[in-house]
Amino acid sequence: MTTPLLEATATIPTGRRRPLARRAALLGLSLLAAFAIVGPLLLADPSAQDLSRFLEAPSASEPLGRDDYGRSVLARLAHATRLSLALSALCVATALLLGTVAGILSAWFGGWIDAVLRAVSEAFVAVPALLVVLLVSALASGGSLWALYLGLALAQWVEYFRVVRARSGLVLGSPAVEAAGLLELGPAHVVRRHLWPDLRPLLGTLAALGMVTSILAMSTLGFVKVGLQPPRAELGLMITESFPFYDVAPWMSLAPIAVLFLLTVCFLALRDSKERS
Amino acid sequence: MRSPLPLPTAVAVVAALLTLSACGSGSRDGAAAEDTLRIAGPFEVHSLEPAADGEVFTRLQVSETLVTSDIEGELAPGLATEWSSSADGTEWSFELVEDATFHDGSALTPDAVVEAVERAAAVEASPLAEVPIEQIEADGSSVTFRLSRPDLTLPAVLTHYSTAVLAPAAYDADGHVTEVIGTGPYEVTELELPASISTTASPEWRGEQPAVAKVSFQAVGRPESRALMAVSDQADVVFGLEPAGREQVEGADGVRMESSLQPRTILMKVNADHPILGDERVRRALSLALDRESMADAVLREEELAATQLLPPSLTAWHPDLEPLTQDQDTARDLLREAGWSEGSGGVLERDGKPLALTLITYPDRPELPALATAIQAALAQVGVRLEVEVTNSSEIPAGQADGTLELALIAKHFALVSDPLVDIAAVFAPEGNDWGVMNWHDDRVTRAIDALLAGGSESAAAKNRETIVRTAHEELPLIPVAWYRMNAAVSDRVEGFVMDPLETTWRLTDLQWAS
Amino acid sequence: MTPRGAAYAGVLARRAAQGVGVAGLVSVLCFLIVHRLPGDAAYRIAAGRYGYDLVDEEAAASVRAELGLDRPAWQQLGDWVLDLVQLDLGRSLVTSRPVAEEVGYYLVGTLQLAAVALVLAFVLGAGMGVAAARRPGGLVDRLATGWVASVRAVPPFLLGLMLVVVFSAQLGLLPAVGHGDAASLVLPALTLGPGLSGLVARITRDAVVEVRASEYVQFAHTKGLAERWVVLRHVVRNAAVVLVPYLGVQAVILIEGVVVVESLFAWQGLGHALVHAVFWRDVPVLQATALVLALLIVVVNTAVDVLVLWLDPRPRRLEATR
Amino acid sequence: MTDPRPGDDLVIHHAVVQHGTTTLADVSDIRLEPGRPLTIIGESGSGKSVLAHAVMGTLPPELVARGSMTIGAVPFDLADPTGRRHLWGRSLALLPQEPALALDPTLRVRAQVAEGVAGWRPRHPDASRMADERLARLGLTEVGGSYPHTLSGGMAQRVAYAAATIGGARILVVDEPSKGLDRHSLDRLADLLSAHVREGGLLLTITHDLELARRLGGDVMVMREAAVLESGSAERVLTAPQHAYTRALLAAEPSRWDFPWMRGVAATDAAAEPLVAAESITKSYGAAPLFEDVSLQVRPGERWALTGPSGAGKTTLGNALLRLTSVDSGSVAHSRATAGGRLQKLYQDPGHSFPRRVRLETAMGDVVRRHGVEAGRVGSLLEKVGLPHEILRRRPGQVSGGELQRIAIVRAMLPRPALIFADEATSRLDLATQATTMDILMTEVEDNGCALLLVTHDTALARAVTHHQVRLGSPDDVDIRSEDPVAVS
Repeated sequence: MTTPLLEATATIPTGRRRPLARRAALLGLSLLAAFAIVGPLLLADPSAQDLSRFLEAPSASEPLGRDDYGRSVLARLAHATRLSLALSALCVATALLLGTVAGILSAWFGGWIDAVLRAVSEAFVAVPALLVVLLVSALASGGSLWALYLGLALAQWVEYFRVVRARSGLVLGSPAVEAAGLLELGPAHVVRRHLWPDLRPLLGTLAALGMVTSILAMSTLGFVKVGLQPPRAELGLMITESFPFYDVAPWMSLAPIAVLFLLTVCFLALRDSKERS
Repeated sequence: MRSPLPLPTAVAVVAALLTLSACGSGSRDGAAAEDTLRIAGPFEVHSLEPAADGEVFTRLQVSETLVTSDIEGELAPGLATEWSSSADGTEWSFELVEDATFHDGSALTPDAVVEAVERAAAVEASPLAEVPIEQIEADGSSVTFRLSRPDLTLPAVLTHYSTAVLAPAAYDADGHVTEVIGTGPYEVTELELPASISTTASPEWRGEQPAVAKVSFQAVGRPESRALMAVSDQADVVFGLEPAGREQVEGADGVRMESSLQPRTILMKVNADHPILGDERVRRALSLALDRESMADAVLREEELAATQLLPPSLTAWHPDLEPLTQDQDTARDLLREAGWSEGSGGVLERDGKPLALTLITYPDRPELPALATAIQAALAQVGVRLEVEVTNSSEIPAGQADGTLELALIAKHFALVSDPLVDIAAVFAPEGNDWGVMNWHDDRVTRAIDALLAGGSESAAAKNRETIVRTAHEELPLIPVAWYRMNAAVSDRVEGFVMDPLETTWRLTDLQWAS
Repeated sequence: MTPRGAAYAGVLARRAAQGVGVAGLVSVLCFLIVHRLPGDAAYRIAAGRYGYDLVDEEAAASVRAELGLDRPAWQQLGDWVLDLVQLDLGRSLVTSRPVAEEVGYYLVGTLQLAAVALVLAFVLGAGMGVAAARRPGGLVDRLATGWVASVRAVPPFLLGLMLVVVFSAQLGLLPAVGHGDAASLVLPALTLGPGLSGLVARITRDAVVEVRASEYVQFAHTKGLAERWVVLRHVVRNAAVVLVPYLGVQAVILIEGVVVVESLFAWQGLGHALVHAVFWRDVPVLQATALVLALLIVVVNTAVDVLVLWLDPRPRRLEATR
Repeated sequence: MTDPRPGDDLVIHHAVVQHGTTTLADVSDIRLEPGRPLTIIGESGSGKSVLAHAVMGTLPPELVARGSMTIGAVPFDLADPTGRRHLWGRSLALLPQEPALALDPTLRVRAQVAEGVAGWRPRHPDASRMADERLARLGLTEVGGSYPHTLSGGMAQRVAYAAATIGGARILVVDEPSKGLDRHSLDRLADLLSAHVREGGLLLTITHDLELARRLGGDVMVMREAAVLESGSAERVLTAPQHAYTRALLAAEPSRWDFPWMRGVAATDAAAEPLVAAESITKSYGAAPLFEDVSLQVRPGERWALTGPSGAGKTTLGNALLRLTSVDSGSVAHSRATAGGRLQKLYQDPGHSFPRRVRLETAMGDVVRRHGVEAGRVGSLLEKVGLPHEILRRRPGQVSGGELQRIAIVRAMLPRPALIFADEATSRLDLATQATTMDILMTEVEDNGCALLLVTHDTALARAVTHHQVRLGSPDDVDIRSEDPVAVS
């Protein structure tokens, strides 16, 4: 009930916050990040093969067993997690920066700047993201991470642009900014006190979702074997490579699946708790 | 307002849809179980042209070539019952089989053969383009080829699928094939490019009607999917399984693995003019670094496939007694040191401050190749060689050869595209190099031996020449053999009489019987 | 013209302009990028035509000569645009078949799969959303929230693999791969549908909660209107105003998402065509596929705009729905 | 269950509404008779709306009602909201507040009215005809095929009235009908409601608008903090109130104001350079002109009001005068005296005029720094408007509307403005709060010799505060007149 009928009760908090879910998500992400940072330093070379020990079952020295080339699944997992986290963070950061700056420019200046940026974004919207990623990664063949990074970032910036532009338009058109104009407080004030505080939580939510999207997109590209080259360890690639062995060596499949699921669920929980608070 | 579809209705629609599809599957499988042989293979069919994706139609026994090969790889009559050459080997005559009829009911005429063969000769990718043909003539019931110089390999070349004979009605005005009208025991009933073909026994077939009357072929790209089809009875014959899939099949009931050694070798093609690889010692070191048995065991799941020399033992004539290629990392390191490479940073050898880094190109069309490349990468790292593996389109290999940028390529080279390996070996060791053979390497002994073989001669001289070729290649390693190749198929117990043709000229569907 | 008629015309004109613009952009971009791609196109095309290990220098040379690949890029682009204006998409460089025929075939495959998956997602998602909205914060709502998060966290290919393992390998109920018959459509659709249903459920739930709490629904109740008419006349329609644009977005995601599923299930669709065309440098097919994909997105967005306009007569600043 | 018969009374024996442990309404023995309307007045939060919804059975689920009422001889348990559902539309009807929100934006007006017909189902044979007749009787012949967004506030109110009463309900509960309506529309509504009573209907009206209560007559009940303070005939309660709160409420009506700043005669200097000079300005919204060819000059110290019904373009005109919005033709000139942030604006919703997620002191700090406000001025101004300094530690959402508007006044005063534009600045406040806030604003205006531009739909307020009024009706009907405030009072 949104009517003023409840004016009297408006001060009584109704929505439940979820600090528990948020804390669990943060804990999970910190653990994964620690694994991704420390793991590659401590563990064996992820591409070191020991062909005589292929598909070795988990043991005390190799807690996750070995894959079909006798490589350490744990070491590969650590590298894959690091790659997923780092590359996704980079893609999200780039897309966020690009989209936010363009969105604010568009909303602030309007006119031809807005028209041009909007036209570009509309074109990007209608060009399938898949095509962008495919073409860009084909453009830089040889499995360079740059292509993957560029492709994913390019496919995502529009999202930030549209949201930021719409939101900034609302904020900049608000009485608060009009009042700031009448008080001649200047653009720095508008950005610091109006735009940024308003956009920050929104961007946080979007970035958490963007991480999920990027991680999933990377693993999916790994699955269709676009963008990455062996022996690079990547979660999607690991899942795909391990699939034929799902019945003889389930540890190979379960480990990357668990990490992938944990990563996305933690980011989603973080997003949800942000939205609710 | 007209209210949108109410939820219950929508639920009902989808439920109905799903049920319908389930029923559909039931009926289809039921029909299939009765009389259709279901084949699944990795390669898609994008074109009906014999020179492009023609092999699938010869394998399905829809179209036929003048000459074919038997299970031993020896030449056998196809559309031609017999053939002979003039004394100087420049004029070949092929006598056509009687009463052969195209699936559209028209009779096979020498003119139709000439038309088809001329089309093949015009396509650069066909081996026939290499044959020095001056003229092809229809002559009563035979076809005569006139050559500008003698070529003993012509009958073998005519086993190639690009020379398959289609009816004149198969072509449109521009010469594109619109329909595959062949002379084989099966005719195409349904065709959905790129993935599925259905055939049925043709009433026009001149021979005995085959026991298996209906055949369907489906192209399935992912090897793990194919393995699933094999074990869950969704296909009767499945080609191209990965080791993991083979294990699944071996562990499953009602389906078995069939295999035969193919005249194919997985090998590293080397740019012999490369500043690093031009040194024979480096090539030998690379070869010595490889633990072929373990690689074959881990990747191909069969230790015996580790290549001990260039050509597999199944090509008896081309498999002389040679010192087998083995792993010896110490010798490999010594050789590299001799060649001027010394310890560098990060475990990679260096010479004049430059690391020993090489790039290996391979392609994903055969799933073993990227896997073996990964294994090679790891093995070379152990002797201090940094190998970048680039999995890309196979055409990068000839392109890299053309512009000289190629360093190493891991390829699976078939040595009997036509039934006589000599044709391919002559091409592979051509002194000017070959896109799927040597690069910037030639040896006069080898060239002479090949010329002598092509010119014909006594069998003892030929055996000597063959050994010269193989031995020289074995010592100088312009091509570094890695593994031989076993072609395999998962075959359902519903089917009996399955025979694996190592040359894959046909799938010999006419020999199959339904298990009683 | 009535104001609403004008509004429809405006939407169509705007979208048509966008379609033309996007078509031009996509064609030129594809062309330029393909021309900048590493590797010699003639070799790639020859490999596509004659088999991956039969391509050689002579074959590439003959392809180059036949297709005029040695002409300047602008000439090739110009030819293509000229043909396009005459609605001729040309012939595939690899298969020599008419592009329109090939792309049309793949388009049908994609649309079949997308339509079934979308219906599935809608039924599953909307049903769950409506159920969750009955008692916000209740058990069903929390279960639905869990579902939304789970399906968002699992990439489609993983879901597909799991479905294949269960239904095809273990139970043997459904074919793992295939194209063309209804049975082979089930697993791909089941792979795509649930993933999309998450967002649909979430949007539906929020929209229905919001609409149910609205004063016009409250007023409809106190007017004495029976509950089911309140739901059908007011709740469904107003929730649809919120939901339809998201369904549009879903359809667009779906069209893109099918590539993975196509690969997994050997389903013949546009994604499949796209990957092959890039791999083989089949420029006409690539351009046509990209064009079709882009126009499909424009068409979906147009449909969404028109539908929203029909559902909701209020004037608004028309933003693109995605 | 038997349905109530015509002529029955409605008696609320006892009614308690609670949210958790907070009691929102607690009343007993309220009688509603045919022919005698009952109006409950009081400030927001007094529990009057909650009571109305408790009677209807439309309380949100988080509110719990207890008690009983009878309609004629039929008893109803207030704790059971479903027990009265079958009465809705046929015996018991609610005219909701904000009719613009109560009409489904996606349906045509006729369909929404027709839905109220008893036993409506799709393709009901008579519903559409009955709806058209009903609309015609309310003077709304043309609007049947229109969508709600095309209606004015008054028209939407009458459509909602048609939809609520077409089912034949005798008991009509009217919830805050004055929201967003100008006097004229409110008068028309009052006529409709009176007609309903004359025809033997029962009427329960919830309002904070004393003028409406006066016009409806009958009985009046004053509520505050969940309880009834006094009740009696409208005539008595509204002219001779007994309770101090009622007296304060009545005194808060602008027409009864008596503040020191009202006494000064308009200090206009016709020779002074105008702060703002508009020269035949015109502005359209889409194809419909808002105002045309308006010329206006505001000189230092002058107090101007822009009045008119909602949607007449008065805020747009105000914004045009401040050059916050562009005009289609004509020009607006500002004098040098207005430079440097000396034109200030107060907003209808002060919550929207501060940065939402920033502490008030941070936002104020920026103004202090920018305008070099001397130390202590913020503190002394806050003291003058009766707010503690600590209130600035909060964010805008944590401060009540009345307090926030006072903080907005403080902020507007910091640059020592030459002109303040108050855009419906008190229209969302209770009468008492409105009086306090206006007093604070006008005291500052008076002390600083500042000019005032007041936009309001309340003509009484305009007359109480300003010397010059511009009335915007239809675009060709702009009526500018100056009144001598002394002469008026």
